[in-house]
Amino acid sequence: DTQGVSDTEVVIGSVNDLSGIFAAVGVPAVNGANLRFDEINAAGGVHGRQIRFVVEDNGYQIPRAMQGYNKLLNRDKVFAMLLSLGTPMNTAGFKLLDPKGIPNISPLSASVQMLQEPAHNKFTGFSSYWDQVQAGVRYLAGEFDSKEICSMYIPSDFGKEISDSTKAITSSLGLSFAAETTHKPDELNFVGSLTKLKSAGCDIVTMALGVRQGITVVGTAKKLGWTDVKFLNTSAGFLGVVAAVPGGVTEGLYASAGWVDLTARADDEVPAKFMADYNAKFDKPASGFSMLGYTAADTLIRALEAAGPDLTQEAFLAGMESLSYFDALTDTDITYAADDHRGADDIVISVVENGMWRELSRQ
Amino acid sequence: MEVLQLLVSGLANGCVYGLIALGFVLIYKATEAVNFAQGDFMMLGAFVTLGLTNAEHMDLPFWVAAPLAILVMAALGYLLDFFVLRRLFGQSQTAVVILTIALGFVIRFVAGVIWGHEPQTLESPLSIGDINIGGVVLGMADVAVIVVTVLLTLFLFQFFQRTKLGLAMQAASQNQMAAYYMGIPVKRVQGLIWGLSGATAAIAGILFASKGAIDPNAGLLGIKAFAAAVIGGFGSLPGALVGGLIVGVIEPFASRYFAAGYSQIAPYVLLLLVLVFRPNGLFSQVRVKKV
Amino acid sequence: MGDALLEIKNLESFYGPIMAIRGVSLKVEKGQIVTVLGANGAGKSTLLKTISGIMDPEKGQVIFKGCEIQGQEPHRIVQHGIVHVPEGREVFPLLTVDENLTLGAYTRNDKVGVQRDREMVFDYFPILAERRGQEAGTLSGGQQQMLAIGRGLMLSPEIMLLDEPSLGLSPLLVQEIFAILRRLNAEEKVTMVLVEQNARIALDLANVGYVMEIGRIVMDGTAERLMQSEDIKAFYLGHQEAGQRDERRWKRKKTWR
Amino acid sequence: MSLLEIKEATLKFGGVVAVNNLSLSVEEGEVYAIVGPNGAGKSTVFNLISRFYQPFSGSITFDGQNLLDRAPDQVADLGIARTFQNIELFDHATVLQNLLVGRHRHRKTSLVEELFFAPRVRREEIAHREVVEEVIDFLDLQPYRDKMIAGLPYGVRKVVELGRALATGPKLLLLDEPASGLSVEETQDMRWWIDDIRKQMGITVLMVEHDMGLVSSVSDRVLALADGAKLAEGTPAEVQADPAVIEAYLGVGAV
Amino acid sequence: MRVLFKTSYNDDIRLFPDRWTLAVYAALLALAVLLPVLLDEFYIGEVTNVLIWAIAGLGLMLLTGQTGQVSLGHAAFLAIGCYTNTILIEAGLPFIVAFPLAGVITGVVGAIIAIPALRLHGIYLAIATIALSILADDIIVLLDPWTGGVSGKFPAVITIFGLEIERWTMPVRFYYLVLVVTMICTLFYRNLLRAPLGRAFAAVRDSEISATAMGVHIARTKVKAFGLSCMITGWAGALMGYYAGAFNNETFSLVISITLLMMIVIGGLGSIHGAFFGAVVVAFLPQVLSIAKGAMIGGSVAIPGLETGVFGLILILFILFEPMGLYGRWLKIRTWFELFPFARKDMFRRQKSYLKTERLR
Ligand SMILES: Nc1ncnc2c1ncn2[C@@H]1O[C@H](COP(=O)(O)OP(=O)(O)OP(=O)(O)O)[C@@H](O)[C@H]1O
Ligand SMILES: Nc1ncnc2c1ncn2[C@@H]1O[C@H](COP(=O)(O)OP(=O)(O)OP(=O)(O)O)[C@@H](O)[C@H]1O
Ligand SMILES: [Mg+2]
Ligand SMILES: [Mg+2]
Repeated sequence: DTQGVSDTEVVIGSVNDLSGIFAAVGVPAVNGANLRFDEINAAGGVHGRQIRFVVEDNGYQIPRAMQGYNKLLNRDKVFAMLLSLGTPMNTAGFKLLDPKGIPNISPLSASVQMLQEPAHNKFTGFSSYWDQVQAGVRYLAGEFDSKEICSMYIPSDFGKEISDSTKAITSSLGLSFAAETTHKPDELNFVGSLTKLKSAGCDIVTMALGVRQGITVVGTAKKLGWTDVKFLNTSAGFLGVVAAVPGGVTEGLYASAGWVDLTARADDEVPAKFMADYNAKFDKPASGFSMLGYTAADTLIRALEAAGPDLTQEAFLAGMESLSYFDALTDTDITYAADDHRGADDIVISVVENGMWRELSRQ
Repeated sequence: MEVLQLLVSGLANGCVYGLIALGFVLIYKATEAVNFAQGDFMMLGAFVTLGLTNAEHMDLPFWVAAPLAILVMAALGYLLDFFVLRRLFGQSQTAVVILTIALGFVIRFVAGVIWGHEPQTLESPLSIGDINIGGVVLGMADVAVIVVTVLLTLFLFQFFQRTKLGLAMQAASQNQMAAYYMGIPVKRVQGLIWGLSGATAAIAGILFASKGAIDPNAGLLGIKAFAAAVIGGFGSLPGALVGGLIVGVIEPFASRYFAAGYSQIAPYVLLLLVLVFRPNGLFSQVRVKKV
Repeated sequence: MGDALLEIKNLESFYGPIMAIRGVSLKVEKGQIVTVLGANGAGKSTLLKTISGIMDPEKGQVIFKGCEIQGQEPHRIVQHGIVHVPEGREVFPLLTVDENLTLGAYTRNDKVGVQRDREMVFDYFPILAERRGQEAGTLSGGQQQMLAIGRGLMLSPEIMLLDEPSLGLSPLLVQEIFAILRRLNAEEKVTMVLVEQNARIALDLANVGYVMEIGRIVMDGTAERLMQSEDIKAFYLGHQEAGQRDERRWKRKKTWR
Repeated sequence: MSLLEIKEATLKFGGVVAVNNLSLSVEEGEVYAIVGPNGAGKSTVFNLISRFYQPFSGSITFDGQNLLDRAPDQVADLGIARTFQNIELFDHATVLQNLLVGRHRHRKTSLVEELFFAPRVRREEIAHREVVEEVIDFLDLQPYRDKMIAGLPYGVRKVVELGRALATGPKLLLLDEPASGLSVEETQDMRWWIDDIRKQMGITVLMVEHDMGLVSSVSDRVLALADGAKLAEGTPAEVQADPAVIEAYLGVGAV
Repeated sequence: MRVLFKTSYNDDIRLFPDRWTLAVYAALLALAVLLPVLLDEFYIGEVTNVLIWAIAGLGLMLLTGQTGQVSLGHAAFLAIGCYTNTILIEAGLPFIVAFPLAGVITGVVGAIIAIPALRLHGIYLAIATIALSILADDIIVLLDPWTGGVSGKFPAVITIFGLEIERWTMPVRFYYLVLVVTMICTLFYRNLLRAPLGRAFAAVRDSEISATAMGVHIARTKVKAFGLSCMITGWAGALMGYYAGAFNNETFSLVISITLLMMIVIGGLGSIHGAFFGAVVVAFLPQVLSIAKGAMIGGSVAIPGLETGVFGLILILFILFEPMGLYGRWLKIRTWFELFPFARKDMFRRQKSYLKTERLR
C-alpha cells in the first residue's frame, strides 16, 4: 500500500525555515496551511482521512534539511511534501523524493528548477521568478519607455535566476543591460551600489534581495534624490509590510508576482474572512505568504478529494492534474494538467500606493 | 561630490558597526569573553523599543520608550550575568563563547515568538527627515548615529581610563584572582559590564532600527561588527570605532567601484589584510610574555 | 593570652578529589606574627587561600574577630581587613605599576591616606617609583614581587597573609622586606601570617610558628622553641648542610610522623 | 675557546638599559653563576641566549657558532636548554609528556610515519622513554610521572622543569633561579643535582640564583651584575667579598 | 577499582592501555557493525549523519582541542573536501583514489591558508577563519566553471571496485563506508597523540614560549596541525556532500562552522571521545527535539522555531552543567564507578577557579 496513507490519516510533510533567515516566509506560510488543514480536519477530513501536517525546521541549512527529509520519509513516511522552502533544499530533496515518487507540491521557491525532470511528481503553485521578471520588465519598459535595465541581487540561485532573467528579457526587448550589483544578506548600506546604478543611468532595477534590504534600497534611493527609476520586486518581496513601511518609504515600488496582494483586498469577502480567521488563530495579521500557504493546502486538499477514496500516488497525481478552479483568495485561476504542473499562470504587477499594493496589470 | 556622499554615508554606516563593536569590546575589556550574542542583543534592544513605542503595541512616546528600553536591556544584561554567566565564572572563555552563541539562538527564537518574523519598522522621530548639505544627503538617523557613537565612545573611553571602577574592570579581566585579592567584587563588576553592554546594545538597536526595518535575524550584523572590533584591535574602545568606520566606509566604495560578485567581499578581504600585517589589530593590547 | 584575632578550626579543603588540608586549626592573636612552615605541597598556600576565600573549605571554620567568614566571596574578606599577598606575584600585567598600586587601595576612600601609603611604598621600593609608568608584566621577577607586596600594603590591612614574600628577591631585599614587616608590625600593629621557605628568617621575625606536613599541622610553638627543635633544625634550617654526599639518600626520619 | 661567549651585548627597553655592554664567557664543564640585584638584567641575559630578544649590539657565540644567526627554536638544536624563573611548563599535560617534549629535537620520524604509527615511530618512542625515565629516576620524580602539571606543588614543578631541560640532552643548561621557592631540604637536593649534572653528565651550567649558599657551594665562577653591567667576576668567595657586591646586592647583614 | 601495572615502555604507547579497554572498544565496534540489523532506515541515516559530524569534529578537535587554535571557518574546508572529491570524480578518477586525494588536497590548502594565519591567536584567528567561511561562499560562486556556482553539484553514485553505494537507496552500504572512514580518522588521531607531533601540538597550545625553548618550531607545528585538521575535515565534507545529495555555495555556511565549534566544546575539548559525544548532541538532538515535539504537541508547527530555541536552551544547560564538556562528565561517572563504593558525593564539586589574561603570549 501507499506510504503515508491509512484509513484514517494522510501524512503530509514539509521541510521549512521556521527560524533562519527566511522564517519571515516559512512561518506564515505554514500557519496558513495549518489553518486550512484544521478547517478540513474539523469538517471530517478528506474521504474520512485526517490530514497530519509534519513540518521540519531547517533553519535554512542543507544538512538540517536533509535530516528533515530523512525523518519525514523514513520515520513519518509522508505521502507528499507541501510548501518546502528554499531552492537548494528542494533540489537536494528531489534526490530522495524522486526514487519513491513522492509528490512535491507548491514549494516555497519560485525557481524554474522546481519543475525539473522527472517532473511527474512536481507541482508548483504559481509562476517562476524567471517569468515574473520577464513580465515585470516588459510591462515597465512598455509603460515608461525605459532603456537601461539593471539588477541588484544576492549571489544565490534565487539572485542568479532573477539577474539572468533580467538579462534575457533586456536583450529580447532590445534594451541595454546597464549595470548590476551583488549583496550579502547582512548588508545594510546601499549608497555605493545605488550611486553606481544611478551613474549607469538605470531606468529599471530588478531586485533579488532580502525583504529588509529591499525596503532600505528604495528608501536610500529616495534620500539620494534618485526618483526617476523603477524598482521591481518579485514574489519574494511582495509583502504587505513592505508596502506599509511608515513614512511612505516604499511608495512607488513595483512588484511582479503570481498572486494579488491580500491587504489591498481586505474588504472583499474571501480575503476578509481569511484574514479574520488567521488573526483569530495566530494573533498576528495575515500576510501574503500565509495566504499562499492556505491556498497551497487548499490545492492539495482538492487533489486529494479528486483522487478518490482509494488514495495512491497515481490517483493523487491524476487528481492534481485534473484541478482547474478559480481561487478567490489569491484572485487567480489555478489550473493543472498533464503538461501543466504550474497552478496559477497569471502574473500580477503591482505598485505601492498609499501604503498598499495596487494591482496594475495582469498577464 | 559623489565621493563625499559615499564617504559620509559610509561613516554613518560605520558608526552602527562601531556601536555594536563597542558592546563586544566592553565585555572583552572587563571579562576577556566574547559575547557572540551582541548582535542579537542589538536586535532585541530594537524590538523592545519597538514594542514600547509602536502604535500597535504599547504606544508610548518615543522619548519615553527609548530610555526605558535602554534600562530594560541593561537590566537584562545584568540579570543574564547574574543568573547564567556567573555559573561559568573562572571557566574557559570558549565555554562562554559557546554559551553566548546558544543564547543568540534563544534570543532570536523569543523575538520571533513575540514580534513575528516579518520585518518591522520602528516609529522613531529619528527616521524622518534628511539633512542636505551642499548636495550631500544624510538622514536624521545617520546624524544621530554619528553623534551618539562618538559621544559614547568618548564616554566609555574616559570611564575605563579615568575611573577606579573602569580600572578595576580591566584588572578583573587580566587576573581574576588578583582582582579579588584587591577586594574588587569581580562578579559584580562583571555583571555591571554586562549591564552596560546591554544598554549599549539597546542604543545601537534603536539607532539601527531608525535607519531601516528590523527582523529577528537583524543580529547577523553582529558578525561584521565583530570584524570591525577585531580590525580596531579587540579590547580597544577607540579601536572599535575606527574599525567600524573602516568597514563602514569600505562598503559603499567597494560597491560603487568594484565589479558585481567582488564588491560584497571587500570588508572581509580588508579584514584579512589587516590581520596579515597587524595580527592583533590596529590598536591592540597583546604582549609577548616576559619570562 | 588575649582573644584571637583570627582563629581557624578544623579546616578541610579539597582540589576536586584531592584533600589538600586535613583539619587544620590555628590561632592568631592581635599584633602577632605567625609563621607557617612546611615542605613543598604541604598545603600552606592552600591554607592561606582558604582563609582569604579564594578557595571554599569543605569543613571547618575561619573566625575573624568573632565572626565566621569561611566560604565568603574573597572581596568580602578583604573588606574585613584581611589582605593576602599571594605566592607567585599575580600582578596585573597589562596595567602600569601605578595603576596596580591604585588597585591595591581599591577598597579605600581616603585619598590622602592612599597617597601617603603610595609614597610609603615608593619609599620602601624606590625602583617602583622609577618604573611607575611601566607595564607590570614587563618588570623583572623580583620587581614584580616588590609590586605585589607594595600593593598589599596599599590596602592598609589589619592582618596580612604573606605567601613566600621573599620569593625571587635578592638577599639585600629579603633583609629589607623583613625589616619592613617588622616595622609594620611594631608601628602599625599589623598582624601577620607568614608562609616562608626561608625558615630561619621567618622564625626570626615570628612570635609563633606552625609546621605543616601533608595537609596537617604537626608541630607548633613559640618561635624560640621551634628554633631549638632538632627536627626544625634538620629540615628547615639546614643544619646538616655540611653532611656527606651519601647522606642525601638517607633521609632522617621526622619524629612527628 | 669558551663554550658560550657574549661580547659587548647591549639591550634597551625604551629608556631602561637592561643589558649594558656586557661580556662574559662560560667555559666547557664549569658551573657559572650570575647574581645581582632584582632587575639587574640576569633573566634578560638568558633571554638573549634563548634568542627571545635581539641585542642592539654585540655578539653571542656558542660552540664557535654565531648564535645570533639562529631562530629561537634552533637554539635547542644546538644543545642549549633552559628553565624559566616563573615556571613555564605545559600545564595540561602529564610530567612524563612534559619531559618527552624535551626529546622533541631528537625526533626523526616523518608526519606520515607518525600518522600510521610505523614501527620506527614505536622504536624511537621507546628510546625516548628510556632517556626520560633515566631523568625521572635521577630527579626522584617517579611519584609524579603521570600527574598533570596543574596541581603539582611549586617545588615539584621546578624539578620537572629541570627534568625537561635535561631530557633535551643539552651541552649547556641555563637555570633561572633553580632554588627559589624551594625548602632548605630541596635546595640541598638541587645542589647535589647540579653537581651531578656537571660531573656525571658533563653538562655546562649557567645559572642565575639569589641563594648565595647554593651559589658558593656549586659554582666555579660567579658574575655579579648590576644595571645590566658587570659589577664583579671571580670565584664565589671573591665576589662575595667584593664591597660593591655587598653594597648593591648582599647587604651587610648577609651570611 | 582497576589498577594499571605497567611493565614496559610499550604499555604507555599501546593503542589501548589494557585488555579491558580493548574489549570495550571491540564490543563497541561489533555493535557498530551489527547496527543495520538492529535499527531501521531512519536511524541508520541518523547514525550515519552523527558519524560524519564526528569525523568533522575530529578534524576541528585536532586543531582547537590539541593545538589550541580556534577555528570558526571549518565549513570552508568541508566545502573544499566536498567539491574536490566531486570534481575529481567527474574528472574520471575512481572514488577510491579521489576520496583520499580530496582530503589530502584539502589538507594542503589548509596548510597554505594557515601560513598567513600563523601569527594570529585566539579571537583574531577566530575572526579570520570566520571571514574565510564567509568568503568561501563567494569564492564558490566566482569559481562557477568548476563548482557549478549557485546551482551547485550533485555527487555521483560511489563505486568501489564495482560495488555501488548510494546514500538514499542503499543507506546501509553508505553507513559502512562512513564507519570505515570514521575508524581510519580516529586511528590517525590516536596515533598522532602518542607520537612526538601530538605532544608538540599540546606544547604549542600550553606555552609557545617554552615549546620554542624545547626546539619546537611553532609555525611549522601549527601548519601541520592545520593541514591534518583540514585533511580530516575534507573527508567529512566529501561524505557530507554524499549525505546531502546536492550542495551549492550556501551549503557550507558559517552556521555549520559555528555548529562544529559548539560540538567539540560541548563534547569536551582535547579528546577523541569529545568529538563523538559532541556529534551525538549536535547532530541528533535537533532530531530528538523534533520527534519529541511531534509526540507532545503534534507535528505541525505550534510555535515557529521552537526546536531551535529549545536546542539553544539545552546547549546552554550543557555548558552550565559541564563547562569542560561531556567527556569531563563521562570521566567523572567512570571514576565514580571505579571507586565504588568509596566515592564521596562531593568529590567532583567544582572548586572556585579563576582566569588569567590570554593577552600575554
Ligand atoms: N590546582 C590544584 N589542583 C589539584 N591539586 C592541587 C592544586 N593546587 C595544589 N594542589 C595540591 O594540594 C597540595 C597543597 O598545595 P599547596 O600549594 O597548598 O602547597 P604549599 O605548601 O603551599 O607548597 P609550596 O611550597 O609548593 O607552595 C599539594 O599536594 C598539591 O599537589
Ligand atoms: N619586555 C620588557 N619591557 C620593558 N622592560 C623590561 C622588559 N624586560 C625586562 N625589562 C626590564 O629590564 C630589567 C632587567 O630585567 P630582568 O628580568 O633581566 O631582571 P633580573 O635580573 O632577572 O631580575 P630578577 O632577579 O628580579 O628576576 C628590569 O628593570 C626590567 O624591568
Ligand atoms: Mg605554596
Ligand atoms: Mg629574573
